[in-house]
Amino acid sequence: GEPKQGGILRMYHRDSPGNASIHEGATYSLNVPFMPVFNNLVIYKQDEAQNTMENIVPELAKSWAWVNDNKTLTFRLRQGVKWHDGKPLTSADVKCTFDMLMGKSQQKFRQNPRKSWYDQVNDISTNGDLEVSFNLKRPQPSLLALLASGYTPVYPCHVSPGDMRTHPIGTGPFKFVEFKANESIKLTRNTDYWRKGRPYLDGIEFTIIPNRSTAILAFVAGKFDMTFPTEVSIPLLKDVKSQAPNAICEVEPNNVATNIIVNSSAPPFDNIDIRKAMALSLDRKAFISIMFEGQGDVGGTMLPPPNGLWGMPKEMLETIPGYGPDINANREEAKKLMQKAGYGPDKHLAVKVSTRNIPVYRDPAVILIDQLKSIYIDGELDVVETANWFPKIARKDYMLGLNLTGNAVDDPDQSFYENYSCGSERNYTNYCNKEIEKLFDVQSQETDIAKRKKLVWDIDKKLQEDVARPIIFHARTGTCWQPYVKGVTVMTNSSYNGYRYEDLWMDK
Amino acid sequence: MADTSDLVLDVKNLKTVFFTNSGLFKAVDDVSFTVSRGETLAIVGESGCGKSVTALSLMRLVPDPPGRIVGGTVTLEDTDLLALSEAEMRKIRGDRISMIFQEPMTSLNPVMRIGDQIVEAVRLHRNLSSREAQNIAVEMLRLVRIPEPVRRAREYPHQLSGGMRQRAMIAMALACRPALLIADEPTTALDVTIQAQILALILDLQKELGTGLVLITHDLGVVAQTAQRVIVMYAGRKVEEASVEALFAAPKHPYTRGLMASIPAVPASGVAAPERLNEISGTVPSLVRLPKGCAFAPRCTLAIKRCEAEYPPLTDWGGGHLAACWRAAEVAEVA
Amino acid sequence: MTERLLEVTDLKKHYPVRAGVLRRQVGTVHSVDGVSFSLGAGETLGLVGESGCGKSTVARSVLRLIEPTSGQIRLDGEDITHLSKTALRRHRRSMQIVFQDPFASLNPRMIAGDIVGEPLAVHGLASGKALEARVAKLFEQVGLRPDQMRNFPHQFSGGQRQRICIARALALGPRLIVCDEPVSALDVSIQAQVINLLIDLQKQHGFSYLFIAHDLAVVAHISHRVAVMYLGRIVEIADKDELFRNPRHPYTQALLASVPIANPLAKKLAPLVDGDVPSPVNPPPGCAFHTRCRFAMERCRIERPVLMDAGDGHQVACLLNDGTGQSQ
Amino acid sequence: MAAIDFDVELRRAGAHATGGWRRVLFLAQRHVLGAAGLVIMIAFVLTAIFADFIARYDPLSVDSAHALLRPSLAHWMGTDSFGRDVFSRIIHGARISLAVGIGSTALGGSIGVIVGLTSGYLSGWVDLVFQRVSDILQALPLLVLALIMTAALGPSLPNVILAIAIPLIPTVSRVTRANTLALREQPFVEAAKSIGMSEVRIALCHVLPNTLAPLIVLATAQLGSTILTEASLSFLGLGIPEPYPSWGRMLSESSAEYVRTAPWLVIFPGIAISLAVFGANLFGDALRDILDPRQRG
Amino acid sequence: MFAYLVRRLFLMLVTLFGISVVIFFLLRIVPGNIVDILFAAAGYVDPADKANLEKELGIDQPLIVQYWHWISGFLRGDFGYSYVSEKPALQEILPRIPITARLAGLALLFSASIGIPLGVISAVKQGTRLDYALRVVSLSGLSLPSFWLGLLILTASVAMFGQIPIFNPNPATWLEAFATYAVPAAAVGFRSAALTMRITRSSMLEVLRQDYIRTARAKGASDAAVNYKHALKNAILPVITVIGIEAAFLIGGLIVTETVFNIPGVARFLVEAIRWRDYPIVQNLVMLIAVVVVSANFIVDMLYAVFDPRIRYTD
Ligand SMILES: Nc1ncnc2c1ncn2[C@@H]1O[C@H](COP(=O)(O)OP(=O)(O)OP(=O)(O)O)[C@@H](O)[C@H]1O
Ligand SMILES: Nc1ncnc2c1ncn2[C@@H]1O[C@H](COP(=O)(O)OP(=O)(O)OP(=O)(O)O)[C@@H](O)[C@H]1O
Ligand SMILES: [Mg+2]
Ligand SMILES: [Mg+2]
Repeated sequence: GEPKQGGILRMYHRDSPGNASIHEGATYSLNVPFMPVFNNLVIYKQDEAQNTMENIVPELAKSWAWVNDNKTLTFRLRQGVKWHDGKPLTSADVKCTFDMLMGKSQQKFRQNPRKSWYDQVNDISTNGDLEVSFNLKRPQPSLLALLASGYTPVYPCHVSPGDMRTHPIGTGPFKFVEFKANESIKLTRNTDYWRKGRPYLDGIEFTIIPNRSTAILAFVAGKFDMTFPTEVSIPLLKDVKSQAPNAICEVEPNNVATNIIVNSSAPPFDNIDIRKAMALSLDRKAFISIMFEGQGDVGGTMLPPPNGLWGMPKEMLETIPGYGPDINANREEAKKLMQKAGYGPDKHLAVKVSTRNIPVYRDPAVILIDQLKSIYIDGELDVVETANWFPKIARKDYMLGLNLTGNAVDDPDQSFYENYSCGSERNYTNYCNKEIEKLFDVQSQETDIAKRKKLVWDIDKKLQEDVARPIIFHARTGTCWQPYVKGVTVMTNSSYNGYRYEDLWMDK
Repeated sequence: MADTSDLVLDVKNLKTVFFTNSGLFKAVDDVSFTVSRGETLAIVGESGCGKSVTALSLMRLVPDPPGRIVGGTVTLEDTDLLALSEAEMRKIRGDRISMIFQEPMTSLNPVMRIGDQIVEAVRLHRNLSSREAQNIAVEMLRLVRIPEPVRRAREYPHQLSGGMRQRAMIAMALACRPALLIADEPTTALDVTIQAQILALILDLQKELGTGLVLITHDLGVVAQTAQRVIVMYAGRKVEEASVEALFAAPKHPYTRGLMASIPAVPASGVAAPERLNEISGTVPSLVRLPKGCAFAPRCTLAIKRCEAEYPPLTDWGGGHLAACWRAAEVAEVA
Repeated sequence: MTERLLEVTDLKKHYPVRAGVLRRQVGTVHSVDGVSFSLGAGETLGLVGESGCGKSTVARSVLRLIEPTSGQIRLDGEDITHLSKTALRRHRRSMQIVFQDPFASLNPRMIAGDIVGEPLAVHGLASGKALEARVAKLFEQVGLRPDQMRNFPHQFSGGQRQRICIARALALGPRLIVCDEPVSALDVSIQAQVINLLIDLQKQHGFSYLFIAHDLAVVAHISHRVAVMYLGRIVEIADKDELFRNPRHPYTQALLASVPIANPLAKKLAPLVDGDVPSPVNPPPGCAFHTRCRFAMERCRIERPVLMDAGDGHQVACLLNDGTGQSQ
Repeated sequence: MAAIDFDVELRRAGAHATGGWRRVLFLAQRHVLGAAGLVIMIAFVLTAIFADFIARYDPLSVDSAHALLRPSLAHWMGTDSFGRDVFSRIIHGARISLAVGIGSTALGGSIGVIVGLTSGYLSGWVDLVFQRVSDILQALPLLVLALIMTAALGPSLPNVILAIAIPLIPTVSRVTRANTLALREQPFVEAAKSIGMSEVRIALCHVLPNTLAPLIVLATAQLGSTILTEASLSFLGLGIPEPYPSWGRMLSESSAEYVRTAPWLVIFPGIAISLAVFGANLFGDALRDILDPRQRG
Repeated sequence: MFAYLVRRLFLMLVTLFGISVVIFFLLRIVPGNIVDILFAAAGYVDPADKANLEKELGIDQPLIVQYWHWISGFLRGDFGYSYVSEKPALQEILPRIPITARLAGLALLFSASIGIPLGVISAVKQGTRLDYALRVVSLSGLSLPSFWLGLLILTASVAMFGQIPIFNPNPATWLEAFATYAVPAAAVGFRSAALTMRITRSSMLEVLRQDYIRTARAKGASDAAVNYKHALKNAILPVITVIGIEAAFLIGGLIVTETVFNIPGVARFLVEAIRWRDYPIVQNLVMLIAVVVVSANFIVDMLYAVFDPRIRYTD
């Protein structure tokens, strides 16, 4: 039917985000409730499931253009856009936002997790109130993809970062009303939204319910119109379907890769043979079958096709050691490598597998330990509190770590630089391979998509072969909503970008 | 023995058993006695011989579980108490038959005022307004010679001395002028001078009200000074019964005899004290494991084969002097 | 009996009373308020008095189980009132105590043999086989079978338990045994056994007893001399026969008159005193007994009588008849 | 007045139950609930001790091919999402629960006893300080304290034990102190003093053994409550971590996901916890009745 | 009375001071602080940013200084700012207190109104089937993990009524408002009702053995009069104490129950705050809880004095 105006969308939230400032967070606990408050310059089309370059549409920018040998990206801003506090949006706001992200302004974010996205940006220049340009050091076509992410809203200049953490002001379809920590987040319709007739909803209310069973029960009982996106696990999904057969549920990859961080700077994993043996021992299908009852993807760093744009084709993947279909053969080979390194049936290698004290981290670690048993490695689980996890990893106080890496944008630039470049803060393993790093730059500048894909595949393959940070699987999770909620699109190659919710409406 | 028409209480073949962790035993075994109007019957015996249980059985207050009255009749002024329903019994308790307990310290409710406790006793059986009952309570306290009864009535038990508490207990027990009063070691916890006061008081009141009195004690001195008739109990059984004079003059049961000889006498009393006290060797048997025959046999210097095999029946040795001993006739000579 | 084994002079024990809501000291319990007596070797001094008059407090103070407030305790001429704990340990061997409740005086978790042997072990006087032999001997002395050494207290009867207590007291070979109502908790028929035992032991070993009881007959039976206490003080002290034949203090007289005599033909009970014992907290001024005394005079309310000799070592604290009390 | 068949009644009342087994059997009859509790406790302890022999599979061995199987002959209590045999995990979980129960009780109990004894004995400022400290520990809700402790120490088996043990200290020390104070007044302690025994020796030989009975009762009850505390900690994400098969975590995690789809994952750990706690409580109750001298007939 | 009160209040203050020290330093020995957590969410650690943030939050200062800041603020009623939400801690804590208080009050009410009568019945009928049944029920109440009980209630109510009794900030009907508090209160109260019942039972049994009960019976008083007028009046004293102590336990139960029923009260908030190392919230909240617990015990002592004429305050 025709979209209808009205209604408040009730959703539960999986946990209380630390603050309300998207730029200061690296979790979609923040994106989901606060993305509706903002606008980007450009954005992935909200009704398309897959994020691609072609799907990027203007938002605050009316149009954009690559100029200056693809080294300058210029945006023309929409006119008459107002911040929620009534001030007009100007190019200065855009400059402010990105200067702050690059760490170039007076005002500082407390934390700035995506600073590296703008490594290639020299500066931002404005031309009048409605034009703004990103001046790059070298061409980087994927910058646009990064700018289209839900992680890249434009902030107002006149609101301090501190205020943005507690009371965000945006230009988006919904205005921030209140955020009660551990209790609720409330948004209300921005009646002054620049896009006429939008949003349909009168408001959105998130009730924070950290307890999953309570949350699902509440959804089933009709207390909520929608679950928290991508928070419904496969077993719970079955439960929802049995209890609320009318509910609509979708299971999609969320572009979160479960991987092993290997401390190759200290024994025993400084030995490439042992690293390789470990890679060979993995039975990825088993992981997927246990964690997702079969609904997960095997792949390299990049999310595999068809949902992922940049993942290696299956045939290529299987040539990587450890990805071959014959697990037993792999493990035989692994045992040989272990024996070469001096271990065997009588002499097991004892290792600690560190991970965070959250089921999605812990469960695969348990499986990993079990699989390592087959190649003379006795793993011991070392569960670390969230507070101590990063300090511990930073100290290199671990042997193996089981880690989850979420990719906000399905683009190699985002994942390669962030996770594998020498010196990147999120390169936990300190993997550093100058040659590959050069290849990162090559692919980054490549404008021809097909060529770039080839390059990316090669890099990805090499990364896996080096056992820097072996990827175990790419997860899939579910999102459910009541049948009367219309216009929901669950994105299939990112779980960070699809929550503007201005097209959502309720058929009630 | 007093005239039967004057009987207040007639107990026949009373039997009370206990079921406990260490076994089942007969705490009161086939005990019979009578009490007449105005008469004092003393029950003596050592600790644990069943005196209190006998008393509680008369009141039908044996804690159940573990105890149970399993036989006999208790006739109070023509009513068989054991045949009554619990509700009917409640009407009689505290009205026609009442009891003073051993421990004045713990027998009063610590969180209720003395006066209120007496008032309760009165109002349970008399249809009186609370004011009238209050007056009676104060009157009773005055009767038991508590100074300043009006003030004391408003006090809590812990504010009273032991002697005063026992007086308050007596006031409460006599508030409805019962036909029978049972006093279970009313003075054991008190000092001699207070004991003398209390005993004198009880006897006075008994005379005044014509109440039948069952006085339980283990002190032969108290018996001698207060009772008209005496029952001696040993291990749950009545082993001897006689008038006070007869009993003290010539006890027929070796146990009674031993008991009398084993208590030292005050030099000034005129009773000559032996150099060495007479011992009853051995100890009081546990009720759970009683010997088959006479329970006293193991300690008895006169015991013969028969004593161990057969329990001696209670026999009248003349003048209503009952004793349960095969050799009662010889006791006087042998010992 | 010329040798004074124990000499107690002006013993006082006061407890603060933190009564009332204030928890402030509002008064003092004059538990023992100036008690003096002496005890010769091989002698038994009986101590009687109503409950709470301070008998046990005297007993405990003599043994220094509680610290007296003031006064002096001399054992064998040596002042032990202020000895340190270690110095006192030596003297513990000369004086022992037997308590009223034999069951509570025995550690329920120890076997009888260990209980009796403990004093020897503590003082390092014997160990191993020797200890066992000594204990067996002690058992025989008090009329217990040595094979009962393995039994726990609850497996004994009341009288036997008291025998164990006595055996423990005997273990160190004391010269003085303080008996704090040792037979009050026992059955009449058992009481005689214990009293006889105590007398026998005294004959054999020449102990001195400080014998406390509230039963006049028992005290009379066992003691050579008897002291009568009232409200923290000794009101009369004399040879047994003298005291019973010729009590001079009105309280002693009342006490004697109150004892029910096991003879229906003897005189009936005639309570000579009214009312209750006053509280030892802030006792009445003057003679503490004046509140209940038939002969109380104006003077008794003001003046506190002291123990005076009325002849033959018969001491009495009464203002009647020039301080010699009421003679019968 | 019902007639009584004495022989029958005597037998029923256990008059012959004098020694050894007879007495045990008799007590079992009198305290049916307690006996049931004891049986559960014994089963629980035996299970813990012989877990390796009873369990039919390795409780940690993951097998994706056999995940989420219903209970069957091969897997009596089914398998979990990792394909681990639930029965074997529950059997081994008994060991963990017992370790936590005994570990924390022993630790908290022994510290509590020492503190309580010292405090009861050395009245004065030591007592005052100890009293205040236990006031402090008691004013903090147990779970909050345990939460902070596990957060502080990190979730691991020893740390959970420690976290559960600490809140136990004030309880035990209070009981011990009260008993010590009461026992110090006992004639047998005075008797020990009168033979010249040193205070320390009196405390250890006479006072301590006599405070054990209430402590044993307390310890039994504690065994049950540790299991529950651990379960609550697990529920809050701070319980005993993988790979230990802790009942609390098994229950709290599967109840989030599998209540309806694989109920056996929830039912069996739930039963195990409740049964163990129930057994401990039943047994503790009966023990209290038996050890309480006032209730002895 | 006044001096006694002063003394008790002084002891309370000592205890509270001790608690403040314990909680403060306990939190400080916890490895990891708010900064680490914030950076964990961001997924990286930049030492310079970290130092900046520590400075901003004042956690780089010496502990003594931090303690002084906190405690002097607490006494002034200035609770500081939550590290996480950056709002005044008081403003975060205050609105949650009534929710938990209502819940706790209702739970205590539930516990007392169910536990005491059942305990009396069980004691009076000691040894009967009814007694056994009640004891078994109460014991099983104590044997269920509370979160499990809560989840069972939620699951059952969804399955049977299609409704879920979780917290509802603006209930439309009276029924909803009731369900909001009553169901979770019952879930917590069940446990403490079981406890109360057991205490009542054993206390009643103890009292029923007393001589004065026999005296009351000897007067001819009815069972009801004996049990309720004489026995319960005496037996209630230990029960009051236990209910007082339970106040502390209740907080533990509330943590779990508030989580299960998603109630935005202080108990769950405290757990979250501990997780976040949000010291201003944790410290102040724990202190508030301690104040409540300590005062509850104080009130119980006072009640004791009211109910028991024997009390003489001599301890
Ligand atoms: N409630 C009870 N439960 C079990 N046994 C009991 C109970 N009451 C009394 N008995 C037992 O019944 C027997 C008789 O007890 P009773 O109280 O009548 O003795 P008594 O002669 O009054 O002794 P005392 O002089 O010590 O008061 C004793 O063996 C006692 O242990
Ligand atoms: N530790 C104490 N604190 C305060 N008062 C005490 C203490 N010990 C004894 N008293 C008081 O001292 C007085 C004398 O007590 P004591 O025990 O010596 O009396 P007693 O003559 O042995 O009495 P009984 O015959 O009852 O054993 C009593 O009033 C008692 O209340
Ligand atoms: Mg009796
Ligand atoms: Mg005494």
